[in-house]
Amino acid sequence: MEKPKNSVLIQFKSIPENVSLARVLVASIGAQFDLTISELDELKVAVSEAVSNAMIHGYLNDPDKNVEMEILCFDEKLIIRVTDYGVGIADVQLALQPSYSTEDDRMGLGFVFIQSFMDKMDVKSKLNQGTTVTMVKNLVHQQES
Amino acid sequence: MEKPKNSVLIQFKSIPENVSLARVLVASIGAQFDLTISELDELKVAVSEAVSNAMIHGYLNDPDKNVEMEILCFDEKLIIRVTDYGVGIADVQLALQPSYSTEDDRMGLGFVFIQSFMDKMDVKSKLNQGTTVTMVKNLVHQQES
Amino acid sequence: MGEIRRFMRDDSPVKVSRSYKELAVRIYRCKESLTNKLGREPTIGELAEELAVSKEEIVTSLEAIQVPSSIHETVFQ
Ligand SMILES: Nc1ncnc2c1ncn2[C@@H]1O[C@H](COP(=O)(O)OP(=O)(O)O)[C@@H](O)[C@H]1O
Ligand SMILES: Nc1ncnc2c1ncn2[C@@H]1O[C@H](COP(=O)(O)OP(=O)(O)O)[C@@H](O)[C@H]1O
Ligand SMILES: [Mg+2]
Ligand SMILES: [Mg+2]
Repeated sequence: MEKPKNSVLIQFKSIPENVSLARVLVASIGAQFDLTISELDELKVAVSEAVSNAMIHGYLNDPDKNVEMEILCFDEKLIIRVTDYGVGIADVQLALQPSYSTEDDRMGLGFVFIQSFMDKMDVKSKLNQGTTVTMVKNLVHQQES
Repeated sequence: MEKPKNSVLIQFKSIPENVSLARVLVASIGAQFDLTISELDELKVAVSEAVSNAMIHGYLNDPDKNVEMEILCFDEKLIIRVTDYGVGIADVQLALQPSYSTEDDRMGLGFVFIQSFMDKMDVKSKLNQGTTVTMVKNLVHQQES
Repeated sequence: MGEIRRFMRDDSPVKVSRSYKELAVRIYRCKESLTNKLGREPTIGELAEELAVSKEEIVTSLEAIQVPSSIHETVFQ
């Protein structure tokens, strides 16, 4: 693979404050690429969904577990990878279905949001080993107006 | 040592954009503790100085080297640790002297700023192995008015 | 899928940098008026509440408008 222009790896505790931290981090990367406000909001939503899934589902809200996020910046795209070493997903195809959730009170739209806001999503998971969600955002270099 | 309420570990390439990333990260941790803009600015200056020292002096601006930053949050203080695995400092006592710099065009005030904005600073370094700068900021919990 | 995107998105062509600049101006104005009112500098939380934005947005916009001014940046140029 082509060498990234920038790469950042971050590891943080599985607590709700750190969802915001992950959002700020991705926003400040996004600001470097001067996206539009809507594009940046979409990136932030996708990252929030992946990170909160890792905390809520992967780690069952155990604050002592660590979530990892890796951001790779290329000229034409951003790759963001969120990893937990938690319970894993038994059937990924099923988990991706709109409105499927293993918890009654949840909407089951996290993966749907990620897929609609990012250009590519890939989920790798093994039971009791954890889950990695890889998201790709293409950077369309628009003309300055 | 008492268990931190939050801990974040980040690793990033030694490029100038990532000084801003480190700043924004520490500011967003500071915001969780509801500091003022001036207090955030002081934290950001201290972190900028430590991180840019790692890049400029430790890694001689080699963009492929990685800088590490660890942030530990306790009720009463923040501990921020910046590490590089670069050239190291031959004589730490000397390096800490105000206006001492190994480069002609620099002011040699980085460590002075860190010491004046943070409550504690400690520098551990070994030639050709690298440098770790540990900074502590006490969190004074103000009375609500 | 495209539906959600169309639904959520206002498709404004405004760049992030401009919106952060505008927010930063409001933050500094608000900081001044709150400082006068409280007799001390407001916290980020107080600013966020007054401006009805998240702390997160305040932090990001303050950093985004940062002019390269610190000592280190001159060396990289
Ligand atoms: N990191 C993860 N670890 C374990 N299970 C996960 C993870 N992420 C998602 N899942 C599973 O996939 C389902 C669907 O996720 P999602 O679309 O985000 O909906 P929701 O979070 O509302 O349940 C979750 O209910 C959960 O069972
Ligand atoms: N991470 C580091 N690795 C190697 N040398 C360092 C590092 N940090 C600081 N130094 C040394 O300490 C000196 C003083 O640092 P500082 O007070 O920040 O001043 P300046 O960066 O302007 O030279 C530097 O000139 C350099 O020789
Ligand atoms: Mg979800
Ligand atoms: Mg310096």
